[in-house]
Amino acid sequence: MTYIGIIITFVFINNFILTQFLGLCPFIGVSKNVESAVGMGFAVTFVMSIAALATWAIQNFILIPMNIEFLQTITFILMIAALVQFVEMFIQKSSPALYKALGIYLPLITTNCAVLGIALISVRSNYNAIESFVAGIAAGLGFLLAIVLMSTIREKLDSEWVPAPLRGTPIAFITGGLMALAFMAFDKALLNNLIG
Amino acid sequence: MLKEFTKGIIKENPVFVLALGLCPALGVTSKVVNALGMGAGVIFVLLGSNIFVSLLKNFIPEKVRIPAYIVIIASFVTIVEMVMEAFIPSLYESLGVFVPLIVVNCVILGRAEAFANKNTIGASILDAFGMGIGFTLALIVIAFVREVLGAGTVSLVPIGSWDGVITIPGLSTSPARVFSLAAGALLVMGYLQALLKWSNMRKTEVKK
Amino acid sequence: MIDRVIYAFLSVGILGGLLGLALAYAAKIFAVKKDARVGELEENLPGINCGACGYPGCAGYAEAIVLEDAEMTLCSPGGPDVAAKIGEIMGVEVSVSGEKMVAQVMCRGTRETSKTKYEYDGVEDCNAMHSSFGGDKTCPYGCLGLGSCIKVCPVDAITKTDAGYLVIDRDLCIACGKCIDVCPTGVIKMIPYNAKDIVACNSTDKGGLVRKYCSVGCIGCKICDKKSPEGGFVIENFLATIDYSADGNRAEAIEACPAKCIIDLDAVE
Amino acid sequence: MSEEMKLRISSSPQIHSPASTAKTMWLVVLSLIPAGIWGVYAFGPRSIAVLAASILGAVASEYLMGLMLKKNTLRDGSAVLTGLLIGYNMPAEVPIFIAVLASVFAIVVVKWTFGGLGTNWMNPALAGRVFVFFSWTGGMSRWSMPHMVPDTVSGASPLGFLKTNLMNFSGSADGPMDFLAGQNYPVDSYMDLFIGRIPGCIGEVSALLLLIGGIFLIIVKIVNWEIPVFYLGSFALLTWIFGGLGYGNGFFTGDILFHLLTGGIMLGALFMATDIVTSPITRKGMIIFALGCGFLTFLIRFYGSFPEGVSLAIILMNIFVPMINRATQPAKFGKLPKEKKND
Amino acid sequence: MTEMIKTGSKLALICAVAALCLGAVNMVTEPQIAKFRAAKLKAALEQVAPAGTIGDETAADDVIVTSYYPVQDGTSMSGYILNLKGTGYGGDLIILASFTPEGAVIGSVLMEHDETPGLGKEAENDWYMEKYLGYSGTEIPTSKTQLEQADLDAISGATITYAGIGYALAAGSDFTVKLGGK
Repeated sequence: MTYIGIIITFVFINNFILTQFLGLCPFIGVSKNVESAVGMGFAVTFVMSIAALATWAIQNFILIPMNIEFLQTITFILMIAALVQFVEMFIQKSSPALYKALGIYLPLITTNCAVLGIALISVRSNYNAIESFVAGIAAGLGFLLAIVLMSTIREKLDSEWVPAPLRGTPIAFITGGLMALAFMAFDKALLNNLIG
Repeated sequence: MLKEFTKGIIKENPVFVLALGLCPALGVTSKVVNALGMGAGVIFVLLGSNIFVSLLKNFIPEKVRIPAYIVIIASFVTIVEMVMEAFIPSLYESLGVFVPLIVVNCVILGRAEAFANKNTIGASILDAFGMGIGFTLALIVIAFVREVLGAGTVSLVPIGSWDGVITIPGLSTSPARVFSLAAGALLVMGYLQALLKWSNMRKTEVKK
Repeated sequence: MIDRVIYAFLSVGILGGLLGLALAYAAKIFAVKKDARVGELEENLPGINCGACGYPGCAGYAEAIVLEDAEMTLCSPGGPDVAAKIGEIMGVEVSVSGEKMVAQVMCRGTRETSKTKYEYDGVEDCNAMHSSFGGDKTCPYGCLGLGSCIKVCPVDAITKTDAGYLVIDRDLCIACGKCIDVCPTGVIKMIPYNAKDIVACNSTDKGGLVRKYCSVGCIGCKICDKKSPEGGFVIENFLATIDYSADGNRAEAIEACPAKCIIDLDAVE
Repeated sequence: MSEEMKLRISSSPQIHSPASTAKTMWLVVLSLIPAGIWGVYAFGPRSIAVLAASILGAVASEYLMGLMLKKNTLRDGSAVLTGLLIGYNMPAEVPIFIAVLASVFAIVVVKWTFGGLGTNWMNPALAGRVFVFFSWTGGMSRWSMPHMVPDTVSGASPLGFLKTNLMNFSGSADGPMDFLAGQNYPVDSYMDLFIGRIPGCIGEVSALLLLIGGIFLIIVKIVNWEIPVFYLGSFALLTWIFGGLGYGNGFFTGDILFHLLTGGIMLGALFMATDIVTSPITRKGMIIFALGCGFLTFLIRFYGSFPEGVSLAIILMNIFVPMINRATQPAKFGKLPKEKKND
Repeated sequence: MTEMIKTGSKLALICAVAALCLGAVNMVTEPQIAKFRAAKLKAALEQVAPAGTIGDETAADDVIVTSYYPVQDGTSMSGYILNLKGTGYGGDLIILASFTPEGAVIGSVLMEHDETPGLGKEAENDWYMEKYLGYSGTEIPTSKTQLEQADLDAISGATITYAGIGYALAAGSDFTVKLGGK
């Protein structure tokens, strides 16, 4: 599969949030305003691309040669947790400005299932190193797209008369649901017809 | 003491109130039986990780706290995964990618962080049960609504010759399929949350 | 079979060890001297991230106090207790004005009691309406009643009564000031939490004019001051206000006010 | 007091149209009626039942929601319009319950959940249609031929027929018309398409009458010309460039006329994409929005798995509207709070 | 320095012990999982197989056919079972199908898929697959228009899945014919 195919797949067709239910907690939690949504989106994209690469290395250099694939979950998540913490410390030291913009979202990413999700999906799809990396970036961009769109809609809704019981997270979910309904336009067949 | 147990079920319900663990709450809830399986898995993992974290809270160094917790959680998840695949393969197939993702279920890490590493084993066990049951109940409610609307069936655990599926006449022939898909899951979740919020609002109004 | 268990033991153990070492090492070389006081401050701030202090959330405010010498009394939801605590942590005596303040809408005029200039048919938003000739009410100072403040209130303290005017629940209000910022007519004011009575009018027009457009507006007749001299009524620009440092009984003034715009808050709620 | 006539004023975010909401809505309904009459004439009395069911469903939901939230909004006509548009987007053979549920979903979930007219961000009628399309795809794909077409092949709309048959087509054809003729599909001329002698949804088949209604709305300044023109224009351009590829022909051979006259694109571009509430507020924003709709309609119709694409394209672009507004808003709106602090 | 080593070794210890436990559990569950998988494959093979004994799996060099099993009835070839990978609406369709040496479909089972519940997912059922049986080569239906009205209603809306299975089976049929009676 070409890189373009991978990108279209993860940004539109298998958008992590709108079709795969991965990364919903930050999607609902950090989409109240556009600035933080953008920050979170880029932070996730960054971590996902590195994580996809790192876990690919673990899978191919450790787990497969030793025939211990059953340790996939534990090694992947260990790697991701350490990576997130490492990235956080590194950015904090090297670029305080970037840290201010992204930093507060970084700890949230450890428990973002989207990161582990992309690692597992890349492995299951037998991607090579570069494909994994591209898939990580693409899935991150898909997350970025969804969360930024969501935040623009929520900012609009902030100035509207949403009935009281629905205000806050309920309306965010319903908004997400309608977005997902529209995103059903993108499917595997579309990709096949475009590239196939 | 009992409070640690009951708070997770309604007042601090992890899914509806704390909005944690949303991915599995929506991902696996197209069938009630999946919700039951996922709930059981989460209770087991939550129990195991809460016990170990509260036991090891003084042993684990601060700098590697998160990696250490997550390794403990991941071990329990892997055990669940392997046992499920070996002994309940049909359930394993329908839960699919979501079993390993129990690892990143924020409910579990959240409880380890916020509760187990500050409390005794006893309290942690109660907390795990309460949160786990609250999580499972929430999943069952979501799954029930989604399955009835989206497939016109209610699938429970198969017993003996009965396959465990209750078919609702009329609905099952032309169900609103959207509810079994991603869009419907998000909609159902939103309305259920709003319902809970509405009933809470009414309660406080009555008190006034 | 057993060899795989050994592989597992060794590889994951080594991986964990390496990562642990790396993290410990990284923590050392990347160590940023973080003032311990920031964390301590964060713990003592209310944590509702309302933004009333003007900084991005409680964490941002905590950092600003330590690094940028921000004012220590900016946290209005926390009130004097938190300010005192902040002072304690920073080792400075903080003088606080003392009283907890809450917001209140200084108008009880509805479409029934106040004349309107035109029929509004637009978005239900006070600022949108205000941009067309200052709102549909002839009174330019009153509450427009479309509830933009209700929408911005982070704690749902503002409600619209069945009669059509807005009230703020003082027990819920956290004094974040967002409603005051959003209100186009400036009819929402801060009053002390303990304030029992308000003059529910914001109009500084002359009495005769006020009487023409609103039946519950203050006309500046000074009867209140005469009836309850200890009530702290101050009449300026044809509008009575209450100086809450005076604590006299205002029952007689409430009784005597011709427009009935002096409101006993406890009686209303 | 009350007998004195008062000036009606609407505030700035509704700069599209100075007329009052109710008048706008009823005028749109009026301009839609000719196309509907053609639909009823073409597909017979059953289409009346479908239209009635969808309108009643919408009005009843609007009434109940109004009761719950204490707002009486029946007279503004928006519910009738939503119901009518939903009915127009249904095949005449659709099971009645589908038409009703589409309206209920549109009014309850898409509109009132967000607070009623003016607060929804997605076009209710289209979202309702998409909801039932994905829920009951079978029921939503039951077409019948207009009664004046002698041939009684039941089955597909022209676009649906193309979609299913072009996939395993190995011969060559000049374009869609030639292809349909080759497969014995009973459409002879562009005139059939233009007048509406083809199977399709009740209100979408008569391109002619829709066009008349749409031009009327543009003349009375209820809809701006930018959205329909740029929508249809970008779609036509893309169709012309890439539309011929599926028939084994080269670039720049697409059949623009065929694709503009079939499916719901006329209805969509003139009446749905132009919805005041869910389209951008600035001229620049509208153009971006319309170009997006054109591109997505093209993408879904030619490469997606659905024969149509109009409704999905428009609701997809609805998602982007707040972002487009944000990017194209005149500074005045964005800076409102700051200005206020000064005075 | 000692602090660092202490931290590292503590994490190492936790990880190693966790891995050890997992290894132990894996020793118990793995044979069970393998047994189940083999049983599932066997059941599927038996469901589609023509009369005869099923031979060993052979990898195939084909886009759609991933591997095949020859089926021998006594001395004559009674057919082949093919592992097919078609493209459906939601992703790959893994199909196990058997053919006569002449290329006609004998049996077919959808093993793995990602199709929409209620639409393409119906292909899991036997009645769905029956619509392909007995055909060979280009006769295998790939479009709804090749079906009777009654059948059409049953699969309505799942055009892509239907065509996906059809094309995969057609490719399988060609492949079998190429293998011939070998």
